[in-house]
Amino acid sequence: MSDFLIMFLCTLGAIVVLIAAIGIVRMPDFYLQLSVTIKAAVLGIGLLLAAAAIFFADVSITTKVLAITFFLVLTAPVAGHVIGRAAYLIGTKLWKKSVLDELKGKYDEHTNYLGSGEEDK
Amino acid sequence: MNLNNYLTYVVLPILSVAVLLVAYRFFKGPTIVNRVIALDLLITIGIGIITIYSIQTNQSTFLDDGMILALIAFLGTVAFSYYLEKKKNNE
Amino acid sequence: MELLLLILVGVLYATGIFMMLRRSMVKLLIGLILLGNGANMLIFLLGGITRGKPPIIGDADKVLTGIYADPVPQSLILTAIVISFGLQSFAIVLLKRVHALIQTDDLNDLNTPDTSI
Amino acid sequence: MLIVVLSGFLFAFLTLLSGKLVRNSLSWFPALLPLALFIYFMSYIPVVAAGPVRFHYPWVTSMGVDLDFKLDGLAMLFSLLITGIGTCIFVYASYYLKGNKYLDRFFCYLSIFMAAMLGMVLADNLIILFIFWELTSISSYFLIGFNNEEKKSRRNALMALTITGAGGFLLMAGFILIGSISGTYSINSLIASGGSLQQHALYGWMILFIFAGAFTKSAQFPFHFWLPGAMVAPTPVSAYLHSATMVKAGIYLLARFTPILGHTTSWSTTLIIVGGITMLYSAFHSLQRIDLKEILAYSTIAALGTLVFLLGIGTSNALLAAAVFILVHALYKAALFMVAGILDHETGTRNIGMLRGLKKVMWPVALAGMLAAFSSAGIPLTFGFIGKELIYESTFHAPYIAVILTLIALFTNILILYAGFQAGIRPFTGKLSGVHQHLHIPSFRLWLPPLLLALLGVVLGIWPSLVDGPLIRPVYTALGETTILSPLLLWHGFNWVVVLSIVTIIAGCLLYYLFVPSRSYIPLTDKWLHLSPEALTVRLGRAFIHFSNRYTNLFHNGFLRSYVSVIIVFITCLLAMKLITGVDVHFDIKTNISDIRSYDIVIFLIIIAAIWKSISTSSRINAVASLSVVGYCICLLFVIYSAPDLAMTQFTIDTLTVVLFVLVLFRLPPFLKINDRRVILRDSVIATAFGLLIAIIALEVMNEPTTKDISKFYSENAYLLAKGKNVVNVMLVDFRGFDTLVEITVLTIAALGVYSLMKLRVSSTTKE
Amino acid sequence: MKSIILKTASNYLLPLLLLFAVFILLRGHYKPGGGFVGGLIASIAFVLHSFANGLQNTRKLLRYPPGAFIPVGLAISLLSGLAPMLIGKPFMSGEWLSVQVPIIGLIGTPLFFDIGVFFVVIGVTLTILFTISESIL
Amino acid sequence: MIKQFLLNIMLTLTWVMLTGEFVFVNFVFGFALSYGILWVISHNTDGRKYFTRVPAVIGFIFFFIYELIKANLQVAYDVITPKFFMKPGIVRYPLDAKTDLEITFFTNLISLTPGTLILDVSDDKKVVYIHVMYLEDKEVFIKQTKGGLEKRLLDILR
Amino acid sequence: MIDRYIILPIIAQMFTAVLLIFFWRKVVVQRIISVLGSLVVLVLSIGLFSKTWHWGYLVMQAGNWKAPFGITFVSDAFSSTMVLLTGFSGLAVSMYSTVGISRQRIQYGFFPIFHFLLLGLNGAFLAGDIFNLYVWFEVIIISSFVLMTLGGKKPQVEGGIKYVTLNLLASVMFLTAIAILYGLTGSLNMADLSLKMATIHNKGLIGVTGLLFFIGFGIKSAVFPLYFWLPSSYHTPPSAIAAIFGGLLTKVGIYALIRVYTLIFIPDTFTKNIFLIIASLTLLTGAFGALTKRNMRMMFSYLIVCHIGYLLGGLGMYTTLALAGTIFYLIHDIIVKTTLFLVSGLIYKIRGTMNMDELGGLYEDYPKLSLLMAIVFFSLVGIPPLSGFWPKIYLFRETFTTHSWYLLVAMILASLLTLYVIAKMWGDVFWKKKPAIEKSTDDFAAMNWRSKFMLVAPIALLVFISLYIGFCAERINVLSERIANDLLHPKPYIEAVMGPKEIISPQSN
Ligand code: NA
Ligand code: NA
Repeated sequence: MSDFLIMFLCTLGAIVVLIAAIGIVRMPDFYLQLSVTIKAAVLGIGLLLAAAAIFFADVSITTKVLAITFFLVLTAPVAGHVIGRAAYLIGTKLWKKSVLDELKGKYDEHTNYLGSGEEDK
Repeated sequence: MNLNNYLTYVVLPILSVAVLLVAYRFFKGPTIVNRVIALDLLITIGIGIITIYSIQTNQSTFLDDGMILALIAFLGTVAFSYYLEKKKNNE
Repeated sequence: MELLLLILVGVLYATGIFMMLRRSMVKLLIGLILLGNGANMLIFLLGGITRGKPPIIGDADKVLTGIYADPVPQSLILTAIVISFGLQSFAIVLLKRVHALIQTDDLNDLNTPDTSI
Repeated sequence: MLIVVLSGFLFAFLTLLSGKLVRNSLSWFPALLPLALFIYFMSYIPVVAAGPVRFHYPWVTSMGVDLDFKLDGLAMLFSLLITGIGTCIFVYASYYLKGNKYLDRFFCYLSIFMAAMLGMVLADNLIILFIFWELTSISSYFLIGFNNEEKKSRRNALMALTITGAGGFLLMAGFILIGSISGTYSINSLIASGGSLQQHALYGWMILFIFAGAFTKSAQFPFHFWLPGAMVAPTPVSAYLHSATMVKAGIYLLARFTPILGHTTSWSTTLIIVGGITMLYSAFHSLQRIDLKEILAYSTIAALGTLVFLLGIGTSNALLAAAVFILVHALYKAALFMVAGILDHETGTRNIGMLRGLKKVMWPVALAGMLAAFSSAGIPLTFGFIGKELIYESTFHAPYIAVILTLIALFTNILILYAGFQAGIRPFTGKLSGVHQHLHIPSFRLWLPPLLLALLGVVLGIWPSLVDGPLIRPVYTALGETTILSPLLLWHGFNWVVVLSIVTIIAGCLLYYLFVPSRSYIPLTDKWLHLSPEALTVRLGRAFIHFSNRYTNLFHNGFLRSYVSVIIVFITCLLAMKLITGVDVHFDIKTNISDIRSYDIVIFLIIIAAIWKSISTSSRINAVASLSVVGYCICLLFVIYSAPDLAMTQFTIDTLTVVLFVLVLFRLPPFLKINDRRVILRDSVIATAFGLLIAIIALEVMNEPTTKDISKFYSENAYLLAKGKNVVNVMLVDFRGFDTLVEITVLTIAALGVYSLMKLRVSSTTKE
Repeated sequence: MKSIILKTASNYLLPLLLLFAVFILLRGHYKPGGGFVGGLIASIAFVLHSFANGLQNTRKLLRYPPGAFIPVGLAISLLSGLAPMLIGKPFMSGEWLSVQVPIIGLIGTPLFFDIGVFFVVIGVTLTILFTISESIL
Repeated sequence: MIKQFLLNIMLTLTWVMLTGEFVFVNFVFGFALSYGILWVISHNTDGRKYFTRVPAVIGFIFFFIYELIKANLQVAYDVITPKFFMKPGIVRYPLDAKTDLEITFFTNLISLTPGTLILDVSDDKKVVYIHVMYLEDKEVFIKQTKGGLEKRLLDILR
Repeated sequence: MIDRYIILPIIAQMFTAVLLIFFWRKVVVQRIISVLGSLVVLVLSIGLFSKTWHWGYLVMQAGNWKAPFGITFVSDAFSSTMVLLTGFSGLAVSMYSTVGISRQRIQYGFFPIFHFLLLGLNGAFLAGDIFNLYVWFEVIIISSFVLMTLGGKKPQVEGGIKYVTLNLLASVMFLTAIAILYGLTGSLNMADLSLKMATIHNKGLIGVTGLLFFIGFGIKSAVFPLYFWLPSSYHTPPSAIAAIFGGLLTKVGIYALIRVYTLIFIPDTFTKNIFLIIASLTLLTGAFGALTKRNMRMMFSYLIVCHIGYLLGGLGMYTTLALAGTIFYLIHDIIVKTTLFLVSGLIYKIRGTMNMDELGGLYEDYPKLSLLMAIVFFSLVGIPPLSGFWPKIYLFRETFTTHSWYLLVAMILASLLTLYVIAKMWGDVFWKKKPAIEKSTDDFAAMNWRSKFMLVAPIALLVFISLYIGFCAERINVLSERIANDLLHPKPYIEAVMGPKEIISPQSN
């Protein structure tokens, strides 16, 4: 029984990861690629780890698995934020079919100060 | 099909394909930021591979490596972002 | 797998040397790093590779039994990795210092002490 | 005896310590040393006449180098010359260089030289002989360069040192060759093995090495030119080293080796040819000189040539003649040099065109000069006459080409006579020049020494038996001769030899009266100057330096990548040669190998692609990113192949390296865009060859079965003995903990280095 | 890098990573880990902190210059190697107390040796990285 | 004092979980260890109330997992189908969250949800800029997020 | 003979270095600690030497793990001699550095790193484990990197890049060689390796591995054509640093080469010929280079290269006497090269330049110093009976017995050119009148007597040793011959390390 559960979780996780991988290849601009990868990967890896937790069925392993997931959940969005911000700062273009860019012109050219757009009010 | 074979012939190949796709993005770029996220994703998938591998070999020890990867892969991305911002400020 | 590793070792050595033959200091460093990796992989390969059996004695056991990976090359590589980290850091900083002094990455601009008489 | 030999060194040290005293009031004091030694050696004359005296002091016994000394006839003759003439020179110099601020150093060098010379002639061990031989060269260097602030002094001292040094090293090779073949460095023992040495296949090399030493030291053509150059030294030095003693070291050496290696065709022929050429060449050159010392220098070379020539003839007669001529020449040439020195000292010139009639103002000097000149000319009643007779005797009775040899001797003797007269007679005869009217007789310390030597030349000429039995015959014996020859006599009766002597004197006198030395002759030979051995040597030296420059800069050209490629090409060739010649290369894997899984291939492909990217990208940051891909993939390999500790470490370190790079990189300029296809092709070939080679070697090593006792021990005892379960970690902190201790030391140093490299800015005024 | 998100995250990651580092250090004798990796992770924690909060703040946090860890660590390692010599064993002999402590297991000179390594690695890594960061600011 | 104590306990628990040995000695050791670490870093700990509302948290977790799966499916569908349905854009989103911790929590959760990604927070901490994959209407998006994720989050944090 | 004494010089050196870090920035304290530490290490080294002389072989198994399982330290006549010489050179340079190295450099870690370098040297000499040797080599190179670039002046870093690159290449080759050796034998203990060599089937691989070691050590010892880093860099750091580099750094490469080629790999004809050819080319290359340089220290650098040729040549001839000559030369060279660079530093202090065209007049201004320096130069040239002369007797001699004619030619030419360049330099630097180029101030004359003493005393000490080597050559020769004999008959060494039984079962512990 647990073998099937493990297989299922593994397969699911692997597919999520695969979708993320397809996403990073297919998505037309950087921001979309970033969007796709972070969460898919976290979810996918989380599933794989869950499989491992079930497989080993051991408290210390389970805590370890939880810890890894926790770290991923904590760090992945932050990583996405810093690289996304850096990308925007160095002028990485949005996809041509993008509908809106409210960040445009908000960064100070020299200090990278980011305004909230409420300074005028 | 037992678990071991399933992992070997189904799950790991899927992950391998994923890795290859991400690697394709890494090498294609086109810009450094694309590469950085591809790198980040590579490492993340690496954690997945290690996880499966630890199940396959029944060695929970390898999960420790996964833990380290999860913890500090982040630093690489931060460092690259730091570089990009600094470089932009310097130009 | 040994064959692939063998090719990898050869490629690492070859590309390491190739990069050392470039004019840029950064490339030189990259070359040194590749070479270092090559040497580590060589130790790893020649020490004999074993899949999925780390040299860690199980919770219930007192000795390693059956097939297990040779711990010696691992310990050697570990030492070598850490040492190269120290050396590489120094080399990177040296590169930085050279650049600060001479404003160049071009090794061709660094031959005054050699050619003076 | 050891004290006798070393006394000069101790004395040299003493003179340095008491520098001020020696410079001022006690300048005569150093002369006591040679005098005392002279008396000491005199006391040994009766003993030595009976047979050689040997002394033994252990030194570097394990090398076969002991301080062995042998006082035989040859050594005695030279010792007496060294100390006797030394006494004269010391006295002479004490006045000649009066007031010189470096007088103490001068005596220091001179004492060292004397000691070295003594040691050399007394040595009974080849290596000891060589040690003293080199010391004479070195002290000579310091004495030639005594006026060190003059460029010419320095240049000529260097020239002399280089020529004699070159000979010295070859001589050393020769000595060692002889020593290694005969199994001993003892000269005394060598005499017994002389025959076997002469039969040895390397005999030619032995005498070649010996000749190289002898010819350079004794200024034989074509190595003679350093000797005229050495005349820049103060005259006492010229008189002592460069006429009477040091230049005879080569003669001494040849004489010493005559009983060991001599009497063969190659020995004799070489000596006769070299000696003969030297005689003619230098005698002819002495005609063209107007500088007193230069004339004397060339006549010295001629005399040295004569000695070599005589040793080459090698008959009993010739050896006796050589023994006598060594003494004759030393006496008159030292005197002549000292006379020339006095003239220089008093008048300020050595140009013989400007020195006339000086006997009116300095008659004792004139007397010394004339007597010495007579001796050199071989005028009857002088010792020189006896010497000359013996020379003709030996050429005349030479076993082959006697006529030619005699003619050479005749021609040389005529010119030696001419040179002696130019130096010893011309300045004193004729009308005294106005500028020299005010001159007076100089201090006796200047004129007494040459006068004594010149007088001795006459005394011995009249009573040759004074030296014949006690001194000359032991030399003759030491040269290995046993034939009993008639004693030295002033008059042997009228024969062809006497005719030759008369011809020599008449022709020489005619030459002296008819041929007025002048600068105008110099252009005659100037045409050939560029072909002279000196000019050729200088040009060779220049060419050599030019070549050295080209060579040095060819390899050490400042381009790091050229260094790297030379090294890699070298490694590749070396290993390839060894592989091809010595290794059974099989291109298959014989041992068990693990299978390949899908992820293996994927990781492998990605690593290869990342490596390719890191070398081909034109962006530094891309290269760094690719490099980290390589690193992370290697981590995965480490995990897959059971090295979790390694994977952890590699991963953290890779990340830190990225951080480091990133911190450093962003201010660097972009990569240079250099795409010289040929360069890239060449480098690729070099790199590929190297990589391939390493891979092949690795492949062969993999095929080699190994026992793993050591890792087995670790695995079995990590827990039981070292109380750890992670064997790698147990190795790191316990089994091989010392490595780790050293390794953290490396890290520490790296950190300190990074810190100081980034922070330390040495102020520009700081020297070191 | 000025980013509130990064800053906040890193402030919480710092103790977590340090804890993790010590964990990795202490269990090294039984499972993968040890002084090196432990030290490296600890330094990564501080490096991350310095990226987010600026170098000065990290320095303030550390109180002592990172270089100070080096001689301390070296001394610990050296002394733990020397200690067995006091009881007549050769340099670097492993000497263990018989008390068993959880996680750490036995306490012995190799453990202290590894702790020395841990400190040296922290000191070295931080010295290198901080020195470089300072020079480029 | 209290918040530090709590943090300390939390770290101790983490330690025990990490090590997987629920023994008294280990608790003591973990406590001492985290005490040491907190002592080292005590300069920068922001003062903060530490209330946990267990039911809110559980509810929030389920809400979040639901959002996660929903959005993931949406994105996955878009990724694997040949045609793109995306309408991406960067939205300026005014924040209710005030403290750094609130902002960080919020942004992380936003980013974890597929289809949205935080690019940056303005320096005056008043707005965040969010990259949105399916941006039909800006105002609708802001309203949905405010009422959903941000409100629930602030409920449990405040 | 198992003896823990071996470790003491290493520990003392390390202790000194760590203590010095604790006193970071305290210049005066650092000076005192350094000199005292060097003194202590010297005393311990003398003790080690005399113990080793008495017992023959001292062995220490670190961590009490029996060879080949732990890390072994071995002191035989060779290594203890090297440690002793390091002790002398170390003390001299340490004393000299108290005055000769600027305050700023001391504040930024000169002394600790200097002692780490000495530590590395001592460790390398005593290591009985090939990987441990590698690690010690890394200590040596990293500390030499730091010392080389300490101060970061332009020529220093320019030379440093080459120094670092090529030395790193050398370490990679060394590591490669170790990898292959481990792959072949599964062992790292040098004595054990010596035994394991017999079990290798593909004998050619032994030669290949040996050559890899040769390349690694050859780069370090600066033999042709692997020498480039040396003339690129040795003239750039302060003289005290150059002194320890010149005296010991290239020599440790030669030491290791001799060690592996007598203990592990016995050179075949091919290898010997390679050594001989390379030795000859090294002699000539160094001599030619020295001929072209007008900067004193650059000239000295090339002379280092040149004289390495004698050492390699002696190894290439591979007879007892040739090795004895090599060892004798090594002993001489360490002392003299150290002194040489200290002397150059003193001259630099006096005149402020190393360019021979701008130097001059030392003979007149400093007659006593000139005498002292003259002894150094004479020893270097090998003027008999000073130290450099004696080993040449054996080296020349063995060219005859082994028919290595081209080596003889090279040795003679190199000797002659050394004589020439040194005499020329003597003329230019000492005899020539001081050129009227102003700007240079005489730092030396301005010093107080204590500073002068600290500069001159170490030179005098080393000169004294050099004179001792020359005049008491018998002792040195007996030592050299014993070392050569030990090296060519490694069985006692192996037995001392492995215990008398040659085959050790892993369970025996
Ligand atoms: Na190790
Ligand atoms: Na999202």
